Amino acid sequence: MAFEWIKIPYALLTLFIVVNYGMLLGALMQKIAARVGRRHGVPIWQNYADLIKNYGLRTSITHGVMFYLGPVFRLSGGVGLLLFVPTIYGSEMFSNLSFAGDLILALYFVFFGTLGMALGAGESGHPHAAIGVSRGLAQVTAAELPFALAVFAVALQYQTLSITDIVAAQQGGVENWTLFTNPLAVAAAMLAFLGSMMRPPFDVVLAPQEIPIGPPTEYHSSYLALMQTNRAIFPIAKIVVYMNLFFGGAATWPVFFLKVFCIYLVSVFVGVVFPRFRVEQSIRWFLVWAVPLGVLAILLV
Amino acid sequence: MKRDPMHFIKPELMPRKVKGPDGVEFEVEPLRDYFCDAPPTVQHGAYLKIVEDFFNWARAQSLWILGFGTGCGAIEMRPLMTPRFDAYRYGIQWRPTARQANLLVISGYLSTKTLKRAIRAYEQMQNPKYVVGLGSCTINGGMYWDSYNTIKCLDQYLPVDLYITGCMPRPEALLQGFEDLKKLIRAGQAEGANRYAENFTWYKANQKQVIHDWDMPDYNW
Amino acid sequence: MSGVDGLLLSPLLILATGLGAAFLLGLLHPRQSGVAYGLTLVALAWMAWIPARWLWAFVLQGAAPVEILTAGTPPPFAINLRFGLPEAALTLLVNLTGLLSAIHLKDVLLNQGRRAMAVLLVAVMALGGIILTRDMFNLFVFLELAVISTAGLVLLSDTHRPGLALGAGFKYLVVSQFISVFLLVGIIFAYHATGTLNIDGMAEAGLANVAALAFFLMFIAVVSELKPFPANGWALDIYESAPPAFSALFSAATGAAVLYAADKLLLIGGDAWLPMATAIGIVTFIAANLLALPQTHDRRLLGYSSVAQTGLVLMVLGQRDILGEATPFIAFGLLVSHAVAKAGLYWLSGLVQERRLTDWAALGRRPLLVFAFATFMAMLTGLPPFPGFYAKWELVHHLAGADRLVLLALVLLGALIEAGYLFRWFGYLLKREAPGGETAPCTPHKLVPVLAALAAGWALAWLWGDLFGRVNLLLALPLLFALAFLLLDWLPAWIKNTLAIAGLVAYFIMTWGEYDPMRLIFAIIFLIGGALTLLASYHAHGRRIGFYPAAMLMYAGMVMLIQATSAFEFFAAWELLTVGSYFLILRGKASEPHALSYILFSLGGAFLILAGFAIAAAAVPRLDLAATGALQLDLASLAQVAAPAAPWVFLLLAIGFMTKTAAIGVHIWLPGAHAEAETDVSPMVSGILLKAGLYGLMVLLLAMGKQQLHGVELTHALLWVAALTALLGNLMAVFQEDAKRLLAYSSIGQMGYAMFGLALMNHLGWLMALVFVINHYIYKSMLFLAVGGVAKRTGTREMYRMGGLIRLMPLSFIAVLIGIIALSGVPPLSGFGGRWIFYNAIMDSETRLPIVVLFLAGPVAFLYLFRLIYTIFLGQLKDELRRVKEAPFWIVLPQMIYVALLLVFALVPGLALRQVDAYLDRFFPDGGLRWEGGQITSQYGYWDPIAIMIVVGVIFTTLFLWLLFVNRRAQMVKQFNIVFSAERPYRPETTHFAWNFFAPYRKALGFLTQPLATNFWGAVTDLLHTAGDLGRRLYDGNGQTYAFHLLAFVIIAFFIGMGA
Amino acid sequence: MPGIAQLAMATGFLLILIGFYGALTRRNLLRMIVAFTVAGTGVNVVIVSIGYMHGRTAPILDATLAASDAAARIIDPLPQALVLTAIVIGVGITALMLAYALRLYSQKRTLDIGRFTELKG
Amino acid sequence: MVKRFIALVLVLAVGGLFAVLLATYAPDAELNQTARYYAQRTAQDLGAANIVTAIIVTYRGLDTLGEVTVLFLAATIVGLVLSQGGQSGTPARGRVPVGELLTTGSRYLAPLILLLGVYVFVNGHLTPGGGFQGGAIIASGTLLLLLADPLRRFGHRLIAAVESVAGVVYVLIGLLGLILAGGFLDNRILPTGALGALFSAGAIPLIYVLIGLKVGAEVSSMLVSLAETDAETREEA
Repeated sequence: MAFEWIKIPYALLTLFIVVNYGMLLGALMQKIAARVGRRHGVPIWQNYADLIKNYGLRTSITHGVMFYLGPVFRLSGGVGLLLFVPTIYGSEMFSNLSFAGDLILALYFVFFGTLGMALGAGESGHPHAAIGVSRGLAQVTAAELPFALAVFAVALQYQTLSITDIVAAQQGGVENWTLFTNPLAVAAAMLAFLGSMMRPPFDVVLAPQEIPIGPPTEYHSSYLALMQTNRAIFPIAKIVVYMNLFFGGAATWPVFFLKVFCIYLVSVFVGVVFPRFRVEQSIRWFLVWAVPLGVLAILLV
Repeated sequence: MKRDPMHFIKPELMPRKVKGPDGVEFEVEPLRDYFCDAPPTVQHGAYLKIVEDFFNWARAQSLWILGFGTGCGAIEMRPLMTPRFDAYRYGIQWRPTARQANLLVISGYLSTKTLKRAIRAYEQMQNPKYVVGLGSCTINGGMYWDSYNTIKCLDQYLPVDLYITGCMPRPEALLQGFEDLKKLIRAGQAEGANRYAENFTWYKANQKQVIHDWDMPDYNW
Repeated sequence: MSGVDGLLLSPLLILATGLGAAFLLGLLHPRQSGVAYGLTLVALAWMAWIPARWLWAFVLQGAAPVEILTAGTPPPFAINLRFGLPEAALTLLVNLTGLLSAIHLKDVLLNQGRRAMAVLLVAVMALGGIILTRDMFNLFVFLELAVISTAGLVLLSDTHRPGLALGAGFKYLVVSQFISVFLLVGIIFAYHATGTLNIDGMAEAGLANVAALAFFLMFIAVVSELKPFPANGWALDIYESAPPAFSALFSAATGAAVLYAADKLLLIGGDAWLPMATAIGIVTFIAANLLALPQTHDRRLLGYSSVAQTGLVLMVLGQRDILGEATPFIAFGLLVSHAVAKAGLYWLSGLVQERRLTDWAALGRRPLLVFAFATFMAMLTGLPPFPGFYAKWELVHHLAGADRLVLLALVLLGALIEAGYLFRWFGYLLKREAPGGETAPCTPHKLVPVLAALAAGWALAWLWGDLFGRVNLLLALPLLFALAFLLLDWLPAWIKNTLAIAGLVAYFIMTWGEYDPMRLIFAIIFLIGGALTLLASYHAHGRRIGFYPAAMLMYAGMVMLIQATSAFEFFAAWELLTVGSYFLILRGKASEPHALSYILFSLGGAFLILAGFAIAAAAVPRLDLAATGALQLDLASLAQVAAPAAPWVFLLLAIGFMTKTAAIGVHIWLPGAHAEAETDVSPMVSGILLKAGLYGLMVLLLAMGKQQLHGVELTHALLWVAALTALLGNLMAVFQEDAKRLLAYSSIGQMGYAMFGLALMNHLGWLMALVFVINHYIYKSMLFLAVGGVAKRTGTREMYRMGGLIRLMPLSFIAVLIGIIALSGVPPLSGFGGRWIFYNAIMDSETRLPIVVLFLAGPVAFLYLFRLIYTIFLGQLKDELRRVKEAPFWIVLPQMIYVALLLVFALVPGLALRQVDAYLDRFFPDGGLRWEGGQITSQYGYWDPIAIMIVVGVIFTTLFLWLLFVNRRAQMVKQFNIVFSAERPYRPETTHFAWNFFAPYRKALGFLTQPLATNFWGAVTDLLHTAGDLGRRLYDGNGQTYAFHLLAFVIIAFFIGMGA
Repeated sequence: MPGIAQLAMATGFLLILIGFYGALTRRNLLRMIVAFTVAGTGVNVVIVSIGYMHGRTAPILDATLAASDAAARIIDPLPQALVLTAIVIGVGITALMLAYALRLYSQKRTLDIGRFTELKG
Repeated sequence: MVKRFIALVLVLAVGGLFAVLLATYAPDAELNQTARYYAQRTAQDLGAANIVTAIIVTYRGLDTLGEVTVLFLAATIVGLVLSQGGQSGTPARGRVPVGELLTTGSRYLAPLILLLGVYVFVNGHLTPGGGFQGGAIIASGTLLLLLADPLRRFGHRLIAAVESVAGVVYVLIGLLGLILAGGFLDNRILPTGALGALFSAGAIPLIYVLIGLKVGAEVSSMLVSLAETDAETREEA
């Protein structure tokens, strides 16, 4: 598992694929959500247009160094999370830079982006940004607990912390997936997944009207462009972790695209139906429904 | 500063003496300390025409409107978000903050008080930015042509790229208007921001002539 | 033989000079009071010189005790006086106190005339008589002499209301009448039964049943002189109204003499009467301390304290049967500490105008007097290196050896209450602002006794160290280094700082070879870490009186802690660092109540540890009694503690150590203590001191391993406590408005994590604890320094009053940024290492539920960390802070060093952890880590810190360069250029969202942070205070009531005593 | 049959009890002092009664009592020596208490012990 | 009322204690060892006829020294207490004129009382009585004089001088005993002489004279101090 120079181009390739897939998948999901509202929905390439427009904007302002670095932290968090987790099982090409750390690294690297973004938003001086961040952090403590419990249950079940070993243990047929061998853990994890995807039941952080899109309210032009690239990569990267842990990982790219789409659909499916939770409601919801599942998962593994 | 009714400054913006934690007294000048007063500058497009056209295509395709309804036209903009007219299909989206918007729609009559807010919102948007005026009120004052506190000709205060006529144009007209705007953008003629920067003093003079309690820097970043 | 048998040195001369001088004074003319005073001093000096010379002969020249016969006839038929070592020591104590009191009373004596001097001389002579005489009736005569002279001396009251003293004197005479009746009846019937009046004669004759009643009367009379609990109202009135010098004499000298008389009586009574003496003694000790709590009058408080100490010594005499030959060492240790300290405090009270405790703040400005007060207080509460400490150690060990645990508990409880009101008083002295009045003019004659008592205190400390046999604390190099700073306190602060740092580093270089890898980590943190933190102390100018001795005392304590091999050294070091840190914390401006709660919890914990060691020493099978001595319990031999006692020892020691690491329930002292301490003290106390508690837990767990108590696995319970501490510590930190309190609660949380690691009892659990120890030291010291620097510049610690300081204090911002990234465990930095090892450790831990609590505690850390950095550095800059400068250089420098340390530890954790990982294999064989090149692999996963840092670094820089390229011409704007829905923010204060930052979170999880522990401990203290108030109502000031109390006491003692 | 010694001792104890009861119940200082003197006398009576032996004479050697047969004919001299000291001490303390009572009276114009309760608690 | 009841209970309890003592008391048939020693050895060792005096002055000399100090102390403190009182003495409310019988009687009786006192303490070692009794008699003489003429002033200086000299000499004799004879206050520093003679029993008579003078001086100084409290004028003691 040592580092070879060839891994860099392979990683960039994975990155390229995932960015584009993310853009398209994002637009597709928006279209699906629109169709639920009997609207036609945005064109599939809309994300590209928005991205290029934002990169193309000629002026921008900055509130200070930390404000300037916020999006950089955010995007490097997304890219890092993607690269630290092997996307395609079995292929040396697409095991990215996962030699650097195992499941724990992925679990904690999620916070790298969040922290950076929070600091950037803080520097903007906008009260709405701070309110958004405080809601986001408050919600994430409750949302992360079931996921951590699920991850721990899986680690206990397979007696390993390295993602490739976990995926290896789930090969050979659908019945070997963690979904079926440890359903409680997967249930807890999926509930936690809803909380982390910023979709309506739990999107009080980016509430568009109440606090104009929360933390990124002061971000624009190229900063926003970086964030949009991250919004393309980060969900996919998170879903890759879920896929590897709970849904048997992907041996080939088509399987990868299918599974990612299905997992993403879960959050969209729930998102379009439910109204928005307040922070204490979402915390209570997680502690009442998701955490017991996680605890059972640990005890019964 | 005697309280001249014409140039009234709110107390929180008046310069004041403040004592620091180490006991040193110093003067705080809010208008100078809290706000950046750099003037806007003309921004040239990309060097290569092909790149600029490409960017213009992207700008046209993703028109982010600032949620800033002033007059009666705002009610016409709501249906665009509904399934029936669905502006999203054309890449049009509403953004709550001026930073991220690039299209300001002045939807109807504009009182001097609202003009001050409109100017601030316009100036907080990033170059290139476009202004669309709805209805006759923005063209020549419309039915308020002789009112003492409405803006008769929007063009003197903000660089307007497109007017959509109608005493209040229906959503279809709006969509058509936006299509025309897209053509302008794609053609590269929607350089309102640069026009504003070039004759910035003229615009500013007109604005100050109408807005009396001018207690903000010339260009609101 | 030893040149002491000349007439002039004959012990009888003590009495003769006293009397002769008293009568001679009569001859002098009233106007020659100067000459009279000179004569009195010479007489007292000579009376003190005789026992001193004899003591020298006894101790060094091995002289034998001498019998002095009067009237040339053998004892039973005439009065004989014995003069052995105890008598010599006691007479020296009495006469010296008399001499110093005479000096203190110079002006009172001069204007009262020669009669007062005569009364004083006779009083001192009478006490000498009580000690020397071996005849019962003669003892009665000298007792009556003492009573009358006391009543007379009380009248020399200097209080502006002379009537008070009269009332007290009369009450005393009323009570002494009753006592003399009982004593006389007792003596005559004892004479009738045994046929002799000589004490030794009576002892041989033995007292059969009838004579037992006679002995009871004699014994209860002498004990009533010792002011037992119900019947001591009169004594407190005397202490309150008498002149301080006399009270010193009354409490120190009379107490000692009558105690020795009681000891002689117990000789007669034999072992049957010991339980009664113990019972009276312990009841008096506890009750007097309890009643002292609500006192506000300083001399009455000292009165209660001296009554309590006399009760304690009586209890020790009562335990003569189990203490055996250690009785003199313990009894004298306690008695001498009490006498010197109480006399010193009374003489000090002579220097203060007002009589309220808070008025002693007037002494606050005199370092020497403050040092004297601290020494006396330390002697009374039995802190090292004073005699009381050794005595308490021996006493507790013997009590545990004889399985008298209730008594042991009561002694420790009483000592804790006493420590309570004494340290509260010391807090008033240092922190309350002095009332207008200057202290009484410090004329030399009032100062000399205090300084003499101070010198005596420290001399006794050295003496008792030698007498203790094993280790004399005063010879320990670190302690000497700390005390040396006392002498250097006049130097400017920066010189002392350089000396301190040099000392710490030098000591580390000298001793680092002898530590095993685990202790080496602690040594590095205590010494090198301490030196680093001391760098921040360069920012202070002036002399900083009292800072360096206290700091060095703490560091000395900590170094001796890790070098300790025996239980005694460990406990002595533990108390040294507690005292040192208490004085350090007390330096904070508003830190008085918090320092008090800190010292009380620490001392409570220390007493638990003492009890634990004592029970352990008793339970260790005595194989090599002779070789190591009964009380030389090695830390290692904790393992062989026999079964029934082992879990209890584990429980006691664990709770004791956990009071220092602020586990939940005993954590309420930490926030106040760490927040209110000075800028450069907070990092020391929080970053370094908490590790002492952890080290204690490690030693305990290594020695005793897993213990079962009533089926409950104790390490399992520790696991739950640690998890709860982590969660509640972090949760409480989230809702704090004060930055330093936030960091203090965060320390509680981090300590919870470390304790959790220890409680897992597996290889990686301990490694995680050590990583946390290192990490926590680095980032907590950095954060405390940063926040301290900001607080110094902005003048406030409230976070919502700061904001937007990133432009003005960039270096502090960088330090806090790195600090919070490390603390939150986000990958590139070292916090992640701790978390990674934690995950590997819990993989094979058998209990799973506490882990759920800890998982919740993890993300909560993000909340308060973001709140810390956002509310201080980001957001809106307030008007008054616009001209704030960066934190002083000397506070920023250590922070930058810590940043570098963090990065190095993040990149190459192996540097610190590799040896200790191998060392841990010895205790936990399986589950170690493999360190190949950059990669660290465990049984389950792998982690490559260098690779992570490079990958993250590369991604970050490329993206940053891409943003720079795309976003070249960004326009720098000011704080109000924000999209405020097309409006303009009103003022910076209202636009900076900081107050009650996590309001929704409080609605969701606020119920977990109810102040249960604070309410509980508040209730305990209120209970003690109300008990004290109820008790005080017993003394209604009426002489007759006191007589009732005495008779009731005699009757009750009779029924209980004779019944048993 | 209770001998003279027991009779004397009983009266001595009775005097002590009367003295105690007087001291405890009387509020006037002087009456208390008198009560204490009574108790003191009681103690002295008891002490002397201890030494009494039936049919023996006083321990003074003179013409009628030769030094040789003193051991057989005299009563126990020691209690008498002790009682002398006890009396003197009793006098000393009583004098002191009287002086105190005088000063207390001169200070507050009252002899009621209940009035001198400034020092309490 | 409750106080009386409690007092009664307590006193009865103490009474019970004493009752036990009384019941179990059995007088000795024979002298115990200490008394027998005194009976046999006093005559030949000390040569004092009055055994009680021998015990008081020599055998238990330290007690007596203590006693004397008690009296000295009491006198000093009474003087101190009263001198401290300042002018708060009670105003002399119209002194009752002293009866003629008392004045003449006292003028006649005083010297006789003084003589009797001196006789008692000079023959202390022979006949019953001794220093204390003699001193008390002298003091009663002073009391009589005071009663006769309350405004009579006694030379405080004289009384103090007598008191101090007696005390110092007493201590010196004690020390002499230590140097010359067997121990402190041993009376054999002077020849014990013939039993029953005036100058016999070594230093005992000398000590008793000193004690007599001292006790007389002290008790009378106490009486004088008490008397002076209600006198208007007070000269410094």
